[in-house]
Formats: sequence, C-alpha cells, structure tokens
Amino acid sequence: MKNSMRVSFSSVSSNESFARVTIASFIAPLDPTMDELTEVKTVVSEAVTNAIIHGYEKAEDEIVTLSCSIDDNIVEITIEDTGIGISNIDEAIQPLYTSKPELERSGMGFTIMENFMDKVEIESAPGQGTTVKLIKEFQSTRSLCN
Amino acid sequence: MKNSMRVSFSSVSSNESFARVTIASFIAPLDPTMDELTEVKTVVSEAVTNAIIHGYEKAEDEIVTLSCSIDDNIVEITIEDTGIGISNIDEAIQPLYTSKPELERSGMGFTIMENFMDKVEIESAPGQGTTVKLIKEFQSTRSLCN
Amino acid sequence: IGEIQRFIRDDGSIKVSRSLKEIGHKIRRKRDELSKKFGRSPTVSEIASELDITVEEVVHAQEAIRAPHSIHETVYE
Ligand SMILES: Nc1ncnc2c1ncn2[C@@H]1O[C@H](COP(=O)(O)OP(=O)(O)O)[C@@H](O)[C@H]1O
Ligand SMILES: Nc1ncnc2c1ncn2[C@@H]1O[C@H](COP(=O)(O)OP(=O)(O)O)[C@@H](O)[C@H]1O
Ligand SMILES: [Mg+2]
Ligand SMILES: [Mg+2]
Repeated sequence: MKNSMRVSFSSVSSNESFARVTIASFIAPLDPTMDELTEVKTVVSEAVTNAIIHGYEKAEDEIVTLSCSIDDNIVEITIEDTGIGISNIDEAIQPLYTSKPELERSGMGFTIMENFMDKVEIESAPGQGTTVKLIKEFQSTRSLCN
Repeated sequence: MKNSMRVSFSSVSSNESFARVTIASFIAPLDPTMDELTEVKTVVSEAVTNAIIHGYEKAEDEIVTLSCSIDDNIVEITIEDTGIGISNIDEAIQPLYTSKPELERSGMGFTIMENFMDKVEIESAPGQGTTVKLIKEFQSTRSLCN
Repeated sequence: IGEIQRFIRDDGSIKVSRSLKEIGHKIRRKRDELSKKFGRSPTVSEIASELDITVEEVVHAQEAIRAPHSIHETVYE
C-alpha cells in the first residue's frame, strides 16, 4: 500500500484536535491497534502544539503543515512550521527541558516522540522554522495472527 | 471564528473516507448536528469520488485537493483536480446525467451537492481540471437556544 | 497521557477497526434516541457528552460504521 497526504492549516490551538483526527483517519487503513493509534495521535499532537506555541509563539495567522506517507507498513510523518526555529537542538530534546516553564510545559514533547516512534529527525534553523520527521514501522502481518 | 485548511492526497479510492473524516473533523468546532455533518461528508464524498473516477479516470498517482475555510458560521469548501475537466457543465449538472453509465453511476452527484449546500460553483476546463466550490451557512446561535 | 491511560483500561490492544465500529454503533443508537427526545438531530457535542467520549472520537468512529458503496443509504436513511 502506497499513499500520501499533506495538509496545511492555521496555527490555532483548536487545530491540534483536527491534526489528531486527520492523522488517525489517514493511517486507519493499516488497521493498527488502539494503542498504536493513540501513540501516533499523541506524537502528532505534541509536534503540532510545539509548532503553535514555540514556533509561532501563539500567533494565529501562521501555517502548520502535516504530511504523511505510507509505504507498505512504514509510516513517515512530518510536521513543519516556518517559525522561530530551535538554536540548540541537543538541548531542546533533553527530557524535561523547556524554554517556556512559565506555561507549565512538561518539557517531555520530544521524549514522548522518541519513545513512541522508531525514528525522530529534527531539522531547524533560527528564524527559518522547524521540521520534525517521525518514522514508524507497523506490523504488517498482524492480521494473520488474530 | 476564522480558520482554514488545505489538504492534498493521492487519488486512491480509500482516500474518499479520509476526506470525509477530515472535513468532519475540521467543521466539528462549529458543533453541527449529526445530520448536517452527514450532509457535508456526503457532498465532499461525491466531489472527491468525481475527481477520482471522472477527473483522473481512476489513475491512482494523481492529486486531489480539498480545502475548507470557516469564517464565523460560513463554511466554504473546494475540491480540486487537474484531470480531464468537464466540457459541458450545464449537461453535467442535470439530475441523472452521467458520462459513465457502465460504472452504475447514479448521475446524482451534483444534484446531491446542490440539495445539501447553499451554493455550488463549478469551474472546469477540458484538459485542465475541475474545481467545485461548495458554500453553506451554519446556524451560529444553536447553542444559545438549548 | 490521560487519554492513553483510558485506552489502556479499555484494552488498547484491540484493533482500531473493531473498536471504532463498536463506538460507531453506540453513536448511531444515541443519535436515534436523542433525535426522538429533542425532535431534531443532536449536535456532535451532545452525542459526545452523552456517551462520555471526545468529539474527535465521534467524528472518527461515525465513519467506521458506514457501509462502503451505500452513499444513497447514508443520504436517505
Ligand atoms: N516547533 C518548534 N519551534 C521552536 N522551538 C521548538 C519547537 N519545538 C520544540 N521547541 C523547543 O524545544 C523545547 C522542548 O520541546 P518539548 O520537548 O516539546 O517540551 P515543551 O513543549 O514542554 O517545552 C521547547 O521548550 C522549545 O524551546
Ligand atoms: N471532477 C470531474 N472531472 C471530470 N468530469 C466530471 C467531474 N465531476 C463530474 N464530472 C462529470 O459530470 C457528470 C455528472 O456527475 P455526477 O452528478 O456526480 O454523476 P456521476 O458521478 O454519477 O456520473 C459525470 O458523469 C462526469 O461526466
Ligand atoms: Mg512540547
Ligand atoms: Mg458523481
């Protein structure tokens, strides 16, 4: 199975939910377990929230882009913003690190992504924006074992 | 409330369901009734199916684009393809008209769109593709009347 | 994380296709029940709060019980 989609949407926080349903519905044909689906929704949520609150510092007239491609059982997801970017990626991905402690952020967004996905790649340049690429392989033969 | 999104996806028939969920999720913050939600999903379904089976004649490596913008309670949806286009729009929108009777098409797609939406606009040029714009006003005061 | 714990309680290893169908059937029953009660179609949030699920779940699960190739049933049901 080969399929891909790319969706751009306004940087308003109600679109976090939109992004979760969109990714869930796109990967549903792979028939993952509810746990797997929840994990993918959670990582997309974390990355989209980061784009809105860190990348755009809550400006609501910017654009967040979510893409997903499915190639057999490999799912590749990217979340892009053209916001402020990350100057020190090594620091940003440390568990509990947050640049916005005043917002009661947990600093666990990237840690959650690394936990739930097979691979997390971050590309970012200050003033240019951030692209987070998330890759996960789903079991393709599971339905045979049911 | 002002919000917009634009999603492009492969012209495979499983994405008809993806488009239905995507549009439903995007307009959900307007808190539509279940009937209204079904209607909007149905018109998007009809237009996306048209793009895939008529516009691209079932070629699976093409792109369909669905956009939606919400401005207060006015929802504007467009479905675009860059496929074969429609040479005679007046004929195409006639109830029961179908150019593909062999596929057991009902010829009711445009009629359904006109029934469920306030406004339907079709732009098309042979060899260039088709854009269907659908507009509907939702009740904004529903939550006040409960 | 609350969402995750809830799914674990609900047996998260269940397949999405099955789980969504079950929720979808509950949505359909609740929709019919509330339509009678209100004399109008219930809103998405009314269904969600009655079933104690999220609007996200309503939107996604509603699709799962749609029989393919039955556009006209959907329309005229
Ligand atoms: N899209 C982004 N744009 C700019 N900075 C980001 C972005 N995503 C993450 N960051 C930076 O990385 C830090 C860590 O992110 P994360 O692990 O999600 O924790 P939190 O969001 O709770 O701060 C953020 O505090 C922020 O400084
Ligand atoms: N996106 C499109 N590209 C090309 N032709 C189209 C497109 N959408 C509709 N048409 C034409 O309009 C006709 C009527 O469409 P519709 O009312 O949906 O009926 P049906 O899909 O059952 O044929 C189609 O048979 C086709 O000839
Ligand atoms: Mg975060
Ligand atoms: Mg049609």
